[in-house]
Amino acid sequence: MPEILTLAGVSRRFSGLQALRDVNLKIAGGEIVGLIGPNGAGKTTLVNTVCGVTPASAGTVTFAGRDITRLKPYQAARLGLARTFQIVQPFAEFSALDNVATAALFSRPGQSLKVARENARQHLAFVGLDGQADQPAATLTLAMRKRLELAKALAMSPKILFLDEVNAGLNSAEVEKATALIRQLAAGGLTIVMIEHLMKVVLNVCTRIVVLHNGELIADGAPRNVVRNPAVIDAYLGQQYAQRHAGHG
Amino acid sequence: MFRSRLSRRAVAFGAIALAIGAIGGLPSMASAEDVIRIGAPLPITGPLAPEAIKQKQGYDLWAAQANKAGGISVGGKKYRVEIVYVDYQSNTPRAVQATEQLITQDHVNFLFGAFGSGAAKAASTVSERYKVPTLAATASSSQVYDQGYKYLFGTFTPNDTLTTPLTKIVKAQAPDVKKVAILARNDLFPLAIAQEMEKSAKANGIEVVFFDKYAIGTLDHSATLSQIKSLSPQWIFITGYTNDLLLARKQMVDQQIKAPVVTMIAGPAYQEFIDALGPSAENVSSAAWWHPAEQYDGKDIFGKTSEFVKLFREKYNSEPDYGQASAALCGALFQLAIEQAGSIDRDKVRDALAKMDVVTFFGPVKFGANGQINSLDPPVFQIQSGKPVVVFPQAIKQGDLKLGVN
Amino acid sequence: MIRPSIVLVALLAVIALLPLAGDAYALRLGTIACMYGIFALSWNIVGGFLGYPSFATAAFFGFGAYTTGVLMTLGASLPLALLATLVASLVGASVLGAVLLRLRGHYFAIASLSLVEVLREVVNNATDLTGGGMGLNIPLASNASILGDAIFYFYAMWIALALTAAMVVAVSASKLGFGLACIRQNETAANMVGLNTTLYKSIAFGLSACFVGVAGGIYAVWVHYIDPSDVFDILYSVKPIVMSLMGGLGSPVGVVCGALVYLGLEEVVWRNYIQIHSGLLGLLVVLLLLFLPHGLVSLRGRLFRRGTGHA
Amino acid sequence: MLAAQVLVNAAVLGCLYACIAIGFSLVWGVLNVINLIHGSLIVLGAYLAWGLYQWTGILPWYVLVLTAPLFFGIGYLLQRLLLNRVITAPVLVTLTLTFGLDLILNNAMIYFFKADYRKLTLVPSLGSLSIGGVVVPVDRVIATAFALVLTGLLYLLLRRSRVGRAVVAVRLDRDAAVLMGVDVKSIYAIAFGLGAALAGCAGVLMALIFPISPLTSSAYLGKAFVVCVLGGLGSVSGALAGGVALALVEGIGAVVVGPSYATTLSFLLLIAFLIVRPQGLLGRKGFE
Repeated sequence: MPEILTLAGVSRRFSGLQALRDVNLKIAGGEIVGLIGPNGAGKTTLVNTVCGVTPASAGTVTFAGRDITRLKPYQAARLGLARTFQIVQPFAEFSALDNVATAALFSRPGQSLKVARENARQHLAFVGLDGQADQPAATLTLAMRKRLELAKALAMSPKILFLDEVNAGLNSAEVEKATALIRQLAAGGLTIVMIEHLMKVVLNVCTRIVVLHNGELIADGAPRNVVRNPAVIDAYLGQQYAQRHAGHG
Repeated sequence: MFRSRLSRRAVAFGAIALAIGAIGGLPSMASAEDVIRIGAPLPITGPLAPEAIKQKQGYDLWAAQANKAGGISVGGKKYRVEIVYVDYQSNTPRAVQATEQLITQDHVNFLFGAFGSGAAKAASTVSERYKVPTLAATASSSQVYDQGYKYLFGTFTPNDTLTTPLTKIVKAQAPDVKKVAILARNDLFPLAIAQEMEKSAKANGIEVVFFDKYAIGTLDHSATLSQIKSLSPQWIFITGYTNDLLLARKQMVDQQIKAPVVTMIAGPAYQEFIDALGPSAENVSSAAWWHPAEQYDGKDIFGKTSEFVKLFREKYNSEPDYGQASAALCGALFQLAIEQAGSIDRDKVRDALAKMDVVTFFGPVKFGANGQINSLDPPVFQIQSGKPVVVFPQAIKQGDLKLGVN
Repeated sequence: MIRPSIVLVALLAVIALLPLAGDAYALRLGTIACMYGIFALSWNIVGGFLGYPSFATAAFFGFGAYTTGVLMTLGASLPLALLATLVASLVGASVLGAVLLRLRGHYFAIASLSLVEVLREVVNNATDLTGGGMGLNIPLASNASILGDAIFYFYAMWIALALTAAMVVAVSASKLGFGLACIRQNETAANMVGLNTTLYKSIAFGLSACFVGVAGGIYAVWVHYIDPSDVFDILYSVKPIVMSLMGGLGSPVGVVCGALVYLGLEEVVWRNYIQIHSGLLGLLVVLLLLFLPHGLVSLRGRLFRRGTGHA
Repeated sequence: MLAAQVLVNAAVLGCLYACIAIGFSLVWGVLNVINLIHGSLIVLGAYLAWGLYQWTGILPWYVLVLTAPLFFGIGYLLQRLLLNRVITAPVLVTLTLTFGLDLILNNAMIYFFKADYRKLTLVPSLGSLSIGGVVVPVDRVIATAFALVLTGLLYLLLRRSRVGRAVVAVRLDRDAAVLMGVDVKSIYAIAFGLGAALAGCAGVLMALIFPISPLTSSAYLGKAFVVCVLGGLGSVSGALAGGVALALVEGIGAVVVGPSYATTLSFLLLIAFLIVRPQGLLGRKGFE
């Protein structure tokens, strides 16, 4: 399969802090990549760097054969890079429908508000929010807002979708539901990169796992191989395991 | 619960707004009969507020005096005087609006001009259109009068009548003065005076080694003054409003800047300048359109200059300056013109003003064809022993120009 | 969106009838009312739709007054000068907006406030062109009678108001207005859905400037004389905010009503309390913010909720 | 020589500017409120010093002892009774509210004290020090010294006292401070009170130097704005750095391009700083 996204030697530093260090990564169309690593490893920074929020200090990002390193977020969005946020970012006063309509409206030129709203309705239905279409986003539950976020990203008809902890804060039934949606999207051939802490979900959904630690890429490969990698266990899984125990104690 | 509290607040707010409206909306009670109303647009708030207070004192003094004498007699009938004040907030366009309001809403008979040249000029467009005779107490710029207006008169001679005698007397009594430094507030009157000073200095062979403007609201002159100091001029000439000049003078002392001649316009004419600076005001020279030391025997309601000064002191407990005097003069001139015309008809009073040729406590008053007074010799004076002392013209001279300002 | 714009049109039509009833002074007030309306509506684009606390109105106003004034002293005709002012304000503010609107909250407020100071001082120092502190005299545009003149300037300002209102209604119903609302609610998210926020903000700033500039131009010609501290008066920046807060942020009809009510109060207070009118104005502002933070529109909403429903 | 004099002038003036700005900076930093009444509070402090000197001959620096608690009380009450009601509202609302309060206070001062300019002139005058041809006025040196002492005291208060550390905590992270059991409302009121007290004290010191009138309040406020942005918000050292930077720009600007451009330059610098370096010269999080 052809590569859709390539990161070559990407680094990003914030005054004194090296958030990403020489990251090389190639993602092929249709892959479902799980991006894991401990807190502060640089996962969200990686997504931000690709999407143009915090442009790379060094290195290049190529998307569908085009250098997008210096693009602004809205330009990246229009090329088909969509994302959800770890902390949901709805337009609080807008109805759920209009929230999704914004994505349909602004991600491609020449769209009218009317068409965008119709378009939005389908995506709301897909994530199961058609019942809440006219409700202001501020009044939705967290799980609903997470799904709203997803619908918004989908309304941009993305070529690649970044999901930043869509499951954080959800109960297990809600996680099931979200996972089902992601599987459905993957089945449709969409390329997905997901930041995820729930290993169960990662192992269930992803075709490949990439591990970041201190801004460096320390492992990359098939899920079964990566979870057995000692460096990964040392840096992330072991730690997580230990934390879980500390939590019980 | 929440909503009811909100609407209670709303009602309270509405009630307050209504109350303000209701109290405010009451029409003014004075009847038009037997009263001559003169409108006075003044910058009672905003940066020019201190100047407005002075002008108001002058107007009020005259009105009180005129009413004490039973009013102005017009063909045997006595009319009380009422001055209608409007605040134009030191904003020129607002002065234009205020003037129109005074004419059309308050139905004043005559007008006093707005403060200073800029506002007076702008407002005169309105008064001219409604053909309301207007006396401007504090407009000196000749551009104000060169508009060809028939109803506008002013009691200040042009700006160069202040700087020319100054230069002359400095040249006569301090021939060593070769270099002058001029610092002006970037504002209509202070800048105009500074430009006249520059011209006058050049015409008299005095080198202008420094000419610059400072912005309105400047809080510190130390850098500029240091620069002036390094040029060692013998004459330092600074223009501005009282606050600017207080600050500049204090900083001159702080920086130990000395010169044979230091002139400031218009600060030293004001009592508060002398009060505030104390000894550092000593030997600072200035020029103004009028001075309390003058001695005229006027035919106006105030009579002798000393009489005016006494009345002013009684009422306000301070020395009058040229601004207050000019304002009072404007009232007195209206009174003379109305009595001469024997009518409160605007055109007749206007003609009486145009023909006016009279000696007042302020000096001889005669207006040129453009409406600006042309009969005055503005005095040059200097602060000596904490008092302003006239050093020019010869006729009312009280002392000689002293050199050396420390 | 339909009903409020009908109310707005009706309101404008009523204002337009003023010359039937009033004398020259009433027309002067009417002209100021139109001017305040332009301020409030224009401010509302950045302050209401976009949600940025702009204090730049005085900068636009002074810029417009001086652009028109200088062009007219150079011999341009009034319509040409106003058109040039419109374009210059639109372009100038758009460019500035792209830079200034990168700032948020207090920082933007202060930058826009400083814009007024900077422009005032620039005009003050460009003595050759603007007359500096000596002010600028603008040639008379007409030599009509008192009433004729008053009617002329009233309608000039009214037309500018009508155009502003049309522009604001068009913006609020358009993709641009939708985008501005997105930015107000969540700028990060707006960016991520493909909205060019810099462009939108810059256009909004330009649009909020252009008619204020024109109003400044008409005003300059109307009063014949302008000086920097008069037209770059920071109160011009604050007044539209108070009007909008009075009328209700974001609602075009509300802010126009706010402007009218404000002018009424200002006139009454100014006329009757010579010594303390600015203090009363302050009191009004304080009471308004503490007791009626959502403006007069919220009053109507509460009083008539049962009758009319809510748009 | 001229250069040395201009630099010395700027250093002294810079400390005065810092003194003007520090309370404003504190309030902005802790409450996230731009306190437009700050300028008028300074003027009120100046009137207090002037009045007491006129009537009783008490020297201004003794007046500080009275000013600080008095103005702290005024500020505390203003915050508790008025500002607190809108503290969570958008920037616009708090800004406009303090604007309204400023209109009231300023108008009240014009009404009661008249707009006439007053000057507190010490008799005998303090004179100037001359060191190698560079002249420094003694009253400015005294005011500068007090300004430094005041800022030093504030620094100690914030660093050492319980209340001070709570103020810093609220400034750093409001939510965390709440979790730690800090009573944010009362900290806000204390911070606003401190800001007002600093304004009053600055006014007392400025009375020695500048003419006194309600009309000067906007000039003080303008300086405070620029100083805060240049130096960085809410830090004592930042205010000093900003004050000196501003005074240098004004002083050098006045000599090089002319005094009428000095203000323009400072505001251009302000805008440039806002855009390029909004954290200011010494900007850091946390008020210390």
